[in-house]
Amino acid sequence: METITNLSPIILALPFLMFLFLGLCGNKLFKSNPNIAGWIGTAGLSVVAIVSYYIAIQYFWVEGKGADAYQQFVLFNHEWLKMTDNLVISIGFMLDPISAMMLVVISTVSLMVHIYSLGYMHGEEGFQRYYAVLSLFTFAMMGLVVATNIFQMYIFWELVGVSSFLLISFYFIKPSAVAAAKKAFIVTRFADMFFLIGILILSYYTNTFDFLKLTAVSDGHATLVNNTMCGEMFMGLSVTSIAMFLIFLGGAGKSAMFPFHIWLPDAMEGPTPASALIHAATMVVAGVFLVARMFPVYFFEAHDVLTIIGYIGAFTSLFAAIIACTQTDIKRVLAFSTISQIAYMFVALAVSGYTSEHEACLGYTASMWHLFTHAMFKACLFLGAGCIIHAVHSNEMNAMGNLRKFMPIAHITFGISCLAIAGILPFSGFYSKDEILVAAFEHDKVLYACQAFVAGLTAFYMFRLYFRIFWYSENPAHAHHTPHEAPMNMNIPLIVLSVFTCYSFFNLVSNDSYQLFSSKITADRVGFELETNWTIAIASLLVAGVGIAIAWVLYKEKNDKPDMIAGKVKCLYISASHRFYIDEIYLFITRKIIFGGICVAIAWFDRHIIDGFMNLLAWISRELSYDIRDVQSGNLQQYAWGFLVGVLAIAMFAIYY
Amino acid sequence: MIPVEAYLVVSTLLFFIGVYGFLVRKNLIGILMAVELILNAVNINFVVFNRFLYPDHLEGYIYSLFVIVVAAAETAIAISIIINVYRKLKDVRVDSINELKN
Amino acid sequence: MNILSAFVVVLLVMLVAVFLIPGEKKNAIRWTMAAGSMVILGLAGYLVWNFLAQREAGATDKFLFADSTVWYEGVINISYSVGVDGVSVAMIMLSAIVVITGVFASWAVEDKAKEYFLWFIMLSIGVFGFFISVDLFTMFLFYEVALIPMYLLIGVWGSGDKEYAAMKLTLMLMGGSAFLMVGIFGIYYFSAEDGGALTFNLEEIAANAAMPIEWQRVFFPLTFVGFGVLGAMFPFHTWSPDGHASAPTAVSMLHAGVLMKLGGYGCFRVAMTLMPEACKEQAWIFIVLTGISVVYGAFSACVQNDLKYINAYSSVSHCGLVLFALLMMNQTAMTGAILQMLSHGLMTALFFALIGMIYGQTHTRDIRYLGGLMQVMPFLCVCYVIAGMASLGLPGLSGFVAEMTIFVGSFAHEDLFHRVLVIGGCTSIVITAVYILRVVGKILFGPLYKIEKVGDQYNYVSEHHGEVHHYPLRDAIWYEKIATIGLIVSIAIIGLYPVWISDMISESLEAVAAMLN
Amino acid sequence: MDLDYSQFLSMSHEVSLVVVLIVLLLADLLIKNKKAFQYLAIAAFALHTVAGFYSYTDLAGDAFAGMYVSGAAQSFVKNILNVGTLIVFFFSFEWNNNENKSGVGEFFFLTLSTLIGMYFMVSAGDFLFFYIGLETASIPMAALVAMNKKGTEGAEAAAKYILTASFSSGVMLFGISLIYGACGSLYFDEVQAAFTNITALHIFALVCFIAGVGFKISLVPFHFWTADTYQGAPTGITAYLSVISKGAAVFAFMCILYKAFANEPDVWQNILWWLIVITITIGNLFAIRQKNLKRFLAFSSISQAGYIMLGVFASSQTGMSSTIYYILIYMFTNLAAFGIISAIENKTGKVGMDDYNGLYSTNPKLAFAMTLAMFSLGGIPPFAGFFSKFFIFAAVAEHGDYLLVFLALLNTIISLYYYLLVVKAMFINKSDSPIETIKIDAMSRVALLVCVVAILVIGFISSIYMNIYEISFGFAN
Amino acid sequence: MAEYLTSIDFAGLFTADNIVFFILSAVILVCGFMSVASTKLLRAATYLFFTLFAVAGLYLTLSYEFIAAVQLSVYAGGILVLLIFAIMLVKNLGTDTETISYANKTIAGLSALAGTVFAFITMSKFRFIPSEEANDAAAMVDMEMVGQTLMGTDKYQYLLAFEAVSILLLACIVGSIVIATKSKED
Repeated sequence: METITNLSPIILALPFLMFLFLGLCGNKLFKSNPNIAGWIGTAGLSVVAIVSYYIAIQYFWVEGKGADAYQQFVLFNHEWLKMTDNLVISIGFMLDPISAMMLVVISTVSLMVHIYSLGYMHGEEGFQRYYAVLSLFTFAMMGLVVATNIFQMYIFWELVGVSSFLLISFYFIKPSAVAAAKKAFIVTRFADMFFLIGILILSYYTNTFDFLKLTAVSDGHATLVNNTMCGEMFMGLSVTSIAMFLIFLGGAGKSAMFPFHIWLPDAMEGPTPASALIHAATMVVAGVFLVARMFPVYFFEAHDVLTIIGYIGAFTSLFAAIIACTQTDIKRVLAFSTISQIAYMFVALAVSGYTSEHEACLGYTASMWHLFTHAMFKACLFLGAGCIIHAVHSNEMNAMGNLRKFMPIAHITFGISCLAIAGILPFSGFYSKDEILVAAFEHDKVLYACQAFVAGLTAFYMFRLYFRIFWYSENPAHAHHTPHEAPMNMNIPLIVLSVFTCYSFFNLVSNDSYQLFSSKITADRVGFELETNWTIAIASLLVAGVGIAIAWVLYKEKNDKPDMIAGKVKCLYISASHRFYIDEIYLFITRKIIFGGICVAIAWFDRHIIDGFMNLLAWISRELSYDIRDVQSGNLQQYAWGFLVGVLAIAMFAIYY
Repeated sequence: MIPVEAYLVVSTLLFFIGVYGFLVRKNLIGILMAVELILNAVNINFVVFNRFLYPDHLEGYIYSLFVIVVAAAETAIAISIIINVYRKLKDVRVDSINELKN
Repeated sequence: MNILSAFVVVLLVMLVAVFLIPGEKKNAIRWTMAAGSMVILGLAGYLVWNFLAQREAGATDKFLFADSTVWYEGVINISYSVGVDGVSVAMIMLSAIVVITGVFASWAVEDKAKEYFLWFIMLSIGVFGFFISVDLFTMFLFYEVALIPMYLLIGVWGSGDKEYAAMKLTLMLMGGSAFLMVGIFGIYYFSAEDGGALTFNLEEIAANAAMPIEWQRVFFPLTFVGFGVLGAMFPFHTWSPDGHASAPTAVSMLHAGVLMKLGGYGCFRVAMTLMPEACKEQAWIFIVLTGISVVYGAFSACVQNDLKYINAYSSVSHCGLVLFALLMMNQTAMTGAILQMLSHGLMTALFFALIGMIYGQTHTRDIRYLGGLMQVMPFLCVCYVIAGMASLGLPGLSGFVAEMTIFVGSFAHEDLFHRVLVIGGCTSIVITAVYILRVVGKILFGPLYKIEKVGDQYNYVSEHHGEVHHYPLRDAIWYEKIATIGLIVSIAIIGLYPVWISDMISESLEAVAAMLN
Repeated sequence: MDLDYSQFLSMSHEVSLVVVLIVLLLADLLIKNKKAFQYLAIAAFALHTVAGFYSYTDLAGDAFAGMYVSGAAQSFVKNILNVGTLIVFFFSFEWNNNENKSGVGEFFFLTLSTLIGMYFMVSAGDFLFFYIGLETASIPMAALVAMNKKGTEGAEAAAKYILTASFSSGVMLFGISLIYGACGSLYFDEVQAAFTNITALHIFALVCFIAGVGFKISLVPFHFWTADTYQGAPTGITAYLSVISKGAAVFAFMCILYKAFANEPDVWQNILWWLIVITITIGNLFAIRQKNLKRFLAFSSISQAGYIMLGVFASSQTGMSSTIYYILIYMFTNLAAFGIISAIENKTGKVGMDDYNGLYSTNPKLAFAMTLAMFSLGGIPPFAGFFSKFFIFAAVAEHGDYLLVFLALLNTIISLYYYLLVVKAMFINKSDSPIETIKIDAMSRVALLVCVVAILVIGFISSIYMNIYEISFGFAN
Repeated sequence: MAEYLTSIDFAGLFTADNIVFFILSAVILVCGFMSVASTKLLRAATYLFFTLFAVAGLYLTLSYEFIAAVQLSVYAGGILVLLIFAIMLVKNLGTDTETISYANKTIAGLSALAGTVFAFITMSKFRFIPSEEANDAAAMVDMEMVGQTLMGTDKYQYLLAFEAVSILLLACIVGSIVIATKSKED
């Protein structure tokens, strides 16, 4: 235990110091050889990864298990800002099953991305800056998941936001990248505002920020919240529900849930490895993590919100999946797929029970599991896509085709990951997705039906992607510009991540690994025995198979069937390829209404009415000054007349007033 | 006996005749003459008040004496100034001293 | 000598020294300024350290380092009284930082440098004098001393429509002080029960609490509005955009960074502390006004095209937040308000410094005609991004600390209406992000615009009345770097480790907050 | 009959000034060298001024059975007037040497005559003596105004002045005669006793009297002559008129209101309230657009008169002390401004505000002094003007009329605007042909230095105001 | 009204004193008015002379002989002569007729009228109580008393004013000379 406690600060401090070091002196020190900066960053992150693994392992297998449940350790908690005696923002380190798992996820993906970037970003202007920001992101993400209080989480929440901004705008000369960065930041910021308001409401009633206090459960209630907020109403709604819904909205922003999803596809303007890390594996699941963190409160005190989350998740996953089917930019396809998969996780949480007594109690586990597996295969997909883009210098599907012969490693790893995301046995995606479907089935058949359909869609569009890239017909441009395999330092991460994807092969060795998640990561931290529901598993396999088959038919080779089908459902196709015009609606609201309407009106009002009033005062005195100039006419007798009238008027005033 | 008010009526009328003259006279000397009327009206007041109301002391009496003296001094200066104006402007009409204004 | 008076004395010595140096020896003047402001900064640092040490040792007086000398007596009781509590210490520290960075930011002033620095020192005297005073008269005196140099500083050394702006700023601020002065008289003549000795001493007035409520109702709004004008409270804020836009760099820095803080500080120290009952009654009016300020300033900033206007409106928004939080009248919110003053002072000074430095090279501040500066002057632009991040409340920089303390504190208000207003205020954090990113995206990022590259040299090309100008561009020079780095370090220190300063401030506010509740 | 001529000896200021007058009359006959005569005159008057300070404490009480009243306050005011007059002499040195060569002796004689008239006003204990003082102070002034031989302005100004002055003294006399009729006496103390149970007649009389004195102080609407006369008069005389004459009149007015009309303060306070508001506002509004600096300062001095009257309005010991204090500071400040204008006018003949454009680049010291004067007039700390304004407002606030304070303060914004216009002209405006660098004579320089030092330090020396407070007798009740 | 008229003792009005007073008042007012209304300045001066004369007469009826004498000698003998000199000195002034616009006259007249009415109203509010000694011999003033009053230093004696006015006169003489003497440049 002591070792863990002593090591834990490294996880936060090292990336932060790395950020400062690379950010402040990276440019100067490594001017001649920027790669050194990359190596230093990677080395630093390796240390972090090792420590994270060590801590996670120690926690799960040695220290964590208490009498009946996993314990929540606060390894350190430094007072950072004291608002009142009770409302204290601390920077601390909380170790519990989900944070330990997240440590593993983040450090793994981050390390892989660090290594990968050595090759991918080689020679880019601002290489040092890139690594500095990666370190910053790692720091922020680590801080987020180990937060001991909701405000610490908010702090790091903002920090991941800004590092995301910096990475998206990495190619700041490109206007599209700048626009995407702005969009990402502002949309998430907008959602963060709700998060903040939620925190304010929550802390106003509970008078604490502390997760341990907020999520403490006894007698089927989140005690503190129940005691302080139960029965408080605002405009006919339960205050608890409002607060928890607002907090969810914060998470929805980061996790790109409808209607805040618009920033994520654009965010692909950033360097691909950064997209893999931030916009696929880690940051975007922060929302899921947030809901998981506050799960007891949601479950016991705001179950209605949980239901809403479920439907929002289901809708988003369907919505994103449909759009994904029509996109031609491979990173966008992946982005919509990410949205869709994260929505899955939300659905899983929404349908979950708290303890094994409740129905669908495996939802929570499934959600976290899916988070884990998704992080790995999606990172792998993105990195693979990076290799491809690196090779063909384009994001568009049309520039690709039949790449399997040029890039075998990318082909295999990409294929494995596609299988995983499609939920094909025996890859990791199958297990996690299956559990989600089981939970949904147990809880709500509608959700189940929706999610099952989405599973089919997922399989379809992922294999559409796969076939379009690696099969299909060859792009004639390749004749004079042959795509080639990526360098080793880019391929190794692909391989490592695809190994993680295949981890279920370990199941063949031992049943323990199948129970890995259900025994350790559950809502009540107690653990339960997981049993495969084969009915549903087979059903979902079938659905996925159908999806793959359709993709096979349509995209294995160049043919006119896809266009024909698109022509049949033209309306749907066009609106889906335009992402259902959500961006346009946003643009209309921001440009026309907020900027063109409110801001311009206020600015006008300020210049012409408020300032105009001040100027009017000045103008009046000036005009008055000119108007009365003739009083001083220079005529002696008028002076005397004024004198006389003055005397009379004053006398009358004094007498009669 | 003639009441004080009767004298007051005379003096007040004279005073405002003087004021009227001051306001309408077109040249500076005429204005100066109007001032003399005003001062005479005041003098009548002082004398009458002294004579009828407060005959114990000669306050009003002496005051009117001094007013006469001061009026003389004032007139002397005023006339020399008017002559000065005439010398500079070749004109003593009120309208002519209208350079300084606004 | 009392350490507090030392601030004023050092500045006076600087004033005399600069006065005696002949105007041609510009470098001598600059280094005198630098040395003097270093001393000031040192004094301020020593003050903070000593203050904390004394509090640690258990000093419980409201004002430490107090000292008082009778000045006028009998007919009117004025004394030169100084003393500081946590709030004023924070403000003094802020002023010292901004002054020294301001000196470096004005290093490039060539035209009438001597006079410039003379007025600059005068302004500083006013600022420091204001913060150390605990006597209402001397406080007011220093307040006005700080205001008037602005006229010449803007009028002579400014740019654009400077004469109009200088006049407007001066008149509006003096208008505010007209309100204020009535309030001060009211406070003085009701400073003691009938027959007691009248006093200008803040502590004694607060202790006597002799002003009847019906008079408080009259004088509280006067005093509050009086200071509020300087605090850029809606609808008395319009001097701020014009004034800041026209002022020379360091003057904008000092004005937005420190001088506007006089407003908030005065509202708190004079209006609210001395007339608590009326404050409780009328707070809601001003809360609504300042709440409008917060959102309104932010929205206005979104569509401005002049960098300084953007920042000026952003100041309106941020300073609105200061008063907003003060009026919530609980310890946390007020602590947040003071932190916000501190934070806004530093970051807005940084903003204006950077804008000045960019403007000095491009000769335009219009964001429509700028683009891609990041490639040309990376140092300045990175600093600008940092400033922007501080402004939009990025954790780790000072803005976050202040805003969050304000929001949490204000939301603790027991009245629902107030809490709803706080939620309205929260929207500003989004709008702030919008206008900050708009600028960052427009001028720093993106491809070069109107900038040509000749060899290694970038030139800004501007057409003016058919004439084409080529202004060479460069990155920051050493003195500019000192100024910006100094401010960024201060912002980061507060942002990274806020607890000591927030505790220091919070402690001093305890009694006031208790009284106001 | 008991004739006690020794009473004249207690009028030390007046006697000493009469001695100076006689000396100058003789010297004018004997000394043909005008410069030497000036030195002598200034030296003699300086001696008188210094002597005035030494007679400061040992005098108290009345002479001539209450017709002449002298106390510490009166003595102090006379000393202020002396110092101001001395500064005016310093500033006029150059003008006397060049343009007024033929009338140097008369200049001094007339100025000192008016000064003695002001002494009488200040020390009056009776309406008759007051009236004589007032006329002595104003009639020879017309001659002084007419001494501006350049152009027609002097003549016009003098004509307007003397005629309106006689008109206003007519009105005032009418008022005094009615007061006499109603109260039966002209001694202030007896009027005080009788001026109760007032009727419309009392008020009418009072208003006529206020109008007459208001003319001297140039309160609106009795101010019309001010601008024209100030503009036309020689600059030294303008300074003298705007400061010394006005100061004496205000003090005398205050004494009369506080003594003779002490029983019915509400009536005249009510009147004064409106007069002050109108005066300040109208003065400011006219001053805004003036382009001639002398005329500009004339309107500024009208509004300043309004501010001075605030102290009178306050009707208390504080009111009186702050009035005297205001006069003191206003004197130094306004004299500094006029001194600079006069110096520049003597050298270049320019008095337009536009002529001052870019003055700072050529004459930094003059511009600096002018700036100080303008800031002080505008009431900007840390200059003396701030303190005087503060204390005078404090007096009104003590009296309880916060509304008046507020209105006056709002007006300071307008006044600040036009004072800043001057500063702007000197510092900010560019000029193709700025006033060339000029070297002003030693006398003016000394006087200017005195004024500037006074502007800078008076406020900080608290004993000045505290002493004035000690010697102020305040409201009779 | 009728009651009021009957209450007046009309017969008592026609005493010698009253008749003299009426005549003098009439002269004062009519000539006063003529002196401001006359279009020729010399005529106006003449009317003014009559007015001054009549005022002196008024003083005589009040048995203030000394002041009547001063009035005659200073005003009629001094001031008026000065005025006439001035009129003569200025070319054509004595013979020019001046025309005054009706607007001017109306405004001035109305203002003066308003003043008069107002003054009457205010005066009517006050009851002047004649002293009981007003008809006594004590009210008569002999020269010795005047002299003592002018030269005494007690209360109600005016040595100080007498001396003060001498300074005024001296200053006025000097002043007049200064203005009237032609400067060398002229």
